[in-house]
Amino acid sequence: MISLSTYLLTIIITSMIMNLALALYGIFFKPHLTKKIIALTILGDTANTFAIIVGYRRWVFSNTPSRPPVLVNYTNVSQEELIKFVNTAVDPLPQALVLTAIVIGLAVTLFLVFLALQIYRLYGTLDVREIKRLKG
Amino acid sequence: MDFSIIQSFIIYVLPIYMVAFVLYTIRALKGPTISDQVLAIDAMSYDLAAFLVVLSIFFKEPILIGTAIVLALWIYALDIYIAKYLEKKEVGE
Amino acid sequence: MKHVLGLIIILLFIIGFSLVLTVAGNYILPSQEIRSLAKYYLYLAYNPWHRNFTVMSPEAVTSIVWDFRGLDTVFETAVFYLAIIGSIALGRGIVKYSKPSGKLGLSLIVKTVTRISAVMIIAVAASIALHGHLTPGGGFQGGATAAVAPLLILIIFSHYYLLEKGVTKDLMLFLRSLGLTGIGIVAIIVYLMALPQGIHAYVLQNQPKPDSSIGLPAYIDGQLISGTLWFFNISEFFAVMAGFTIVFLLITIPERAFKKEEEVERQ
Amino acid sequence: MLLVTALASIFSVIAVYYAIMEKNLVRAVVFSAIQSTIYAFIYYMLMAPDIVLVYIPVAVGLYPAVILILISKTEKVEKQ
Amino acid sequence: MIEDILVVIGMIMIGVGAVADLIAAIGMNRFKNFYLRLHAATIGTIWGAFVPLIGASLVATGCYCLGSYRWFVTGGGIITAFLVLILAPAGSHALARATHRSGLVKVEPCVVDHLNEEMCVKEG
Repeated sequence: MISLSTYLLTIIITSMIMNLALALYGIFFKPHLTKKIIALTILGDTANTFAIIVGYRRWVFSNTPSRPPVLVNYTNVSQEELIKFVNTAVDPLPQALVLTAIVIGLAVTLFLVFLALQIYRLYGTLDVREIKRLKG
Repeated sequence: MDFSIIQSFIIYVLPIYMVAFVLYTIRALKGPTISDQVLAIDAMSYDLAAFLVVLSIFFKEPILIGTAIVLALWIYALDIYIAKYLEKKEVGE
Repeated sequence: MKHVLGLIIILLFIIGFSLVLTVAGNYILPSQEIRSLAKYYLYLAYNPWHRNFTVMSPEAVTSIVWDFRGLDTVFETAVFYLAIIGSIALGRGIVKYSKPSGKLGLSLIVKTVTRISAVMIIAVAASIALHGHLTPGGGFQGGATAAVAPLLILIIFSHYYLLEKGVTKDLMLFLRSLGLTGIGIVAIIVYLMALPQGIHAYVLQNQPKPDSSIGLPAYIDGQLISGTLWFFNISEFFAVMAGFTIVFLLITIPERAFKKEEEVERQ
Repeated sequence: MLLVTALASIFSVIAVYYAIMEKNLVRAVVFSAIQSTIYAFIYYMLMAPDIVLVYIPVAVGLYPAVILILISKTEKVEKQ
Repeated sequence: MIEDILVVIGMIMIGVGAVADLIAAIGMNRFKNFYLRLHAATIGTIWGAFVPLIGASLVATGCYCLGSYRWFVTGGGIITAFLVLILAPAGSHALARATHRSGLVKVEPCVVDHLNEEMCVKEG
């Protein structure tokens, strides 16, 4: 039951949880707004990575790799090849969801950057502790 | 030629690439100045592009090759941004 | 207060981490099998034997993005549109600024290389977007790739070079509206085709369905275009590229333009 | 092959740690770029070429540029 | 026959690229100065990236086992090799020039520096 690949996959997931915790720490406790934006991008990327890992398929045998969800020889494909493709490809649904999430994350980050720039033009600082006028 | 020969050759070459990437990453994390870090990322990513092509032959998946083209294009952009920042001019000019 | 929040985060981390360690082998870690829904998608993405259900695109991701879960993507395009609109609303303002004298941009070597590579970037992006239904790629990927070319030109030459070449905010707004209109038209085109013939049809329909026998052709002149997917990819390519270019044009307006305006206001 | 992916994910943790803890914001952006490159490699090894194609322009080409423009227009160093 | 020769040449080029990568990575860690590390980076990009890319293209050309899409690998490899060949030196140039102009890294140890005498730190 316990195999080397299980251990390695656990290492990957544990590292991603660690990244998530570090990014959350950065968002909560770092006072500078630019650092908060950087931590936010890292958080989004890590969340996307979790979705990809959920859709991954382990190698069936040690030398038969799982394939990307793209049918290569689509002209005159036979039924057997199609069944083999279905039995070796990874899950395409998380990839499709993450694909749009990345582009929209970039658009939202651009919006946040404009917001930070406007704050700097108005208050002359980006440190949260110094922006007293935003309180109340 | 038989495909298994190519595959086993790539398996023997793989550890050399991995040691090189680990050393590059150490320099990229450690580098005393920003320029050292960016230079290490630069060299690492071009080698990574070559490595991705080799791996796509290993996996027998020709469609994975598009990723290497995009990676080779974009690392150049990171160099340019840091250089522009170091020149101490405003970004649009 | 600060320490309480930190303690809560650490406790949550411990609880979540032990949860992962407990159920790791069963639920979190990927196994050798995938879900049956994913097998259904993979089986129907390109399947000449089930013409009433298939998308006729060998790429499963693009067929999910624009056919199986097409409505999701249309709404996410709307979110993207609103985020860009918000950025434009924050970044604009009546600013007048003049071109400074002197040498602009980086050195001559970099400029020459960029002249070559910008063309190649646009070519690679177009090939990614146009082959999105055959190989990995699509509208989002092509648009994000093409958006880096204006940014490189902005940084290496200057803000004014791009404006002098005719890439202005109004042109990009026009292109973006064109892309969004294209998405809207392609979404209802099968419905519009079916309306005069009195056939039942769906919004975002691509290939013939069991209860509606109309659909866009999968092949044109022997080339596989997968019905609506090709048109969706082109429209999304223009929408994403133009949207990002507007924001980059606004964000690189020099800071002195805003400062001068504030001084005028104070006087 | 999973060994390579596990090694990459461990290095990504180090890069994220430095990116969060660094006081100089430009160096934080550079560490974030290292993390992006490693994540792109992880996506490749998890057989997601579509994600790699959209992630590399966004995370290596556009995020650092946008954040560097923000830094060059505002403050360079995070105060303690 | 000719296909076998192409595959063998390609595999040799991939091996040479791997060794060059290792040498460049060691040099990147051992050299003491930013301007010295530029040499190691050049080894890494030209010998470590350009040569294995051409080698991979040759392997893909000669190997029938990749199917009809192997021309895709060949074309992609050659395009990537061309991109590396023109983009890597330009990027290094921009970075080195900006670093020297901004005075971030002193030239040390130095014999002569014609661009800016203040950057030159003589030994001893």
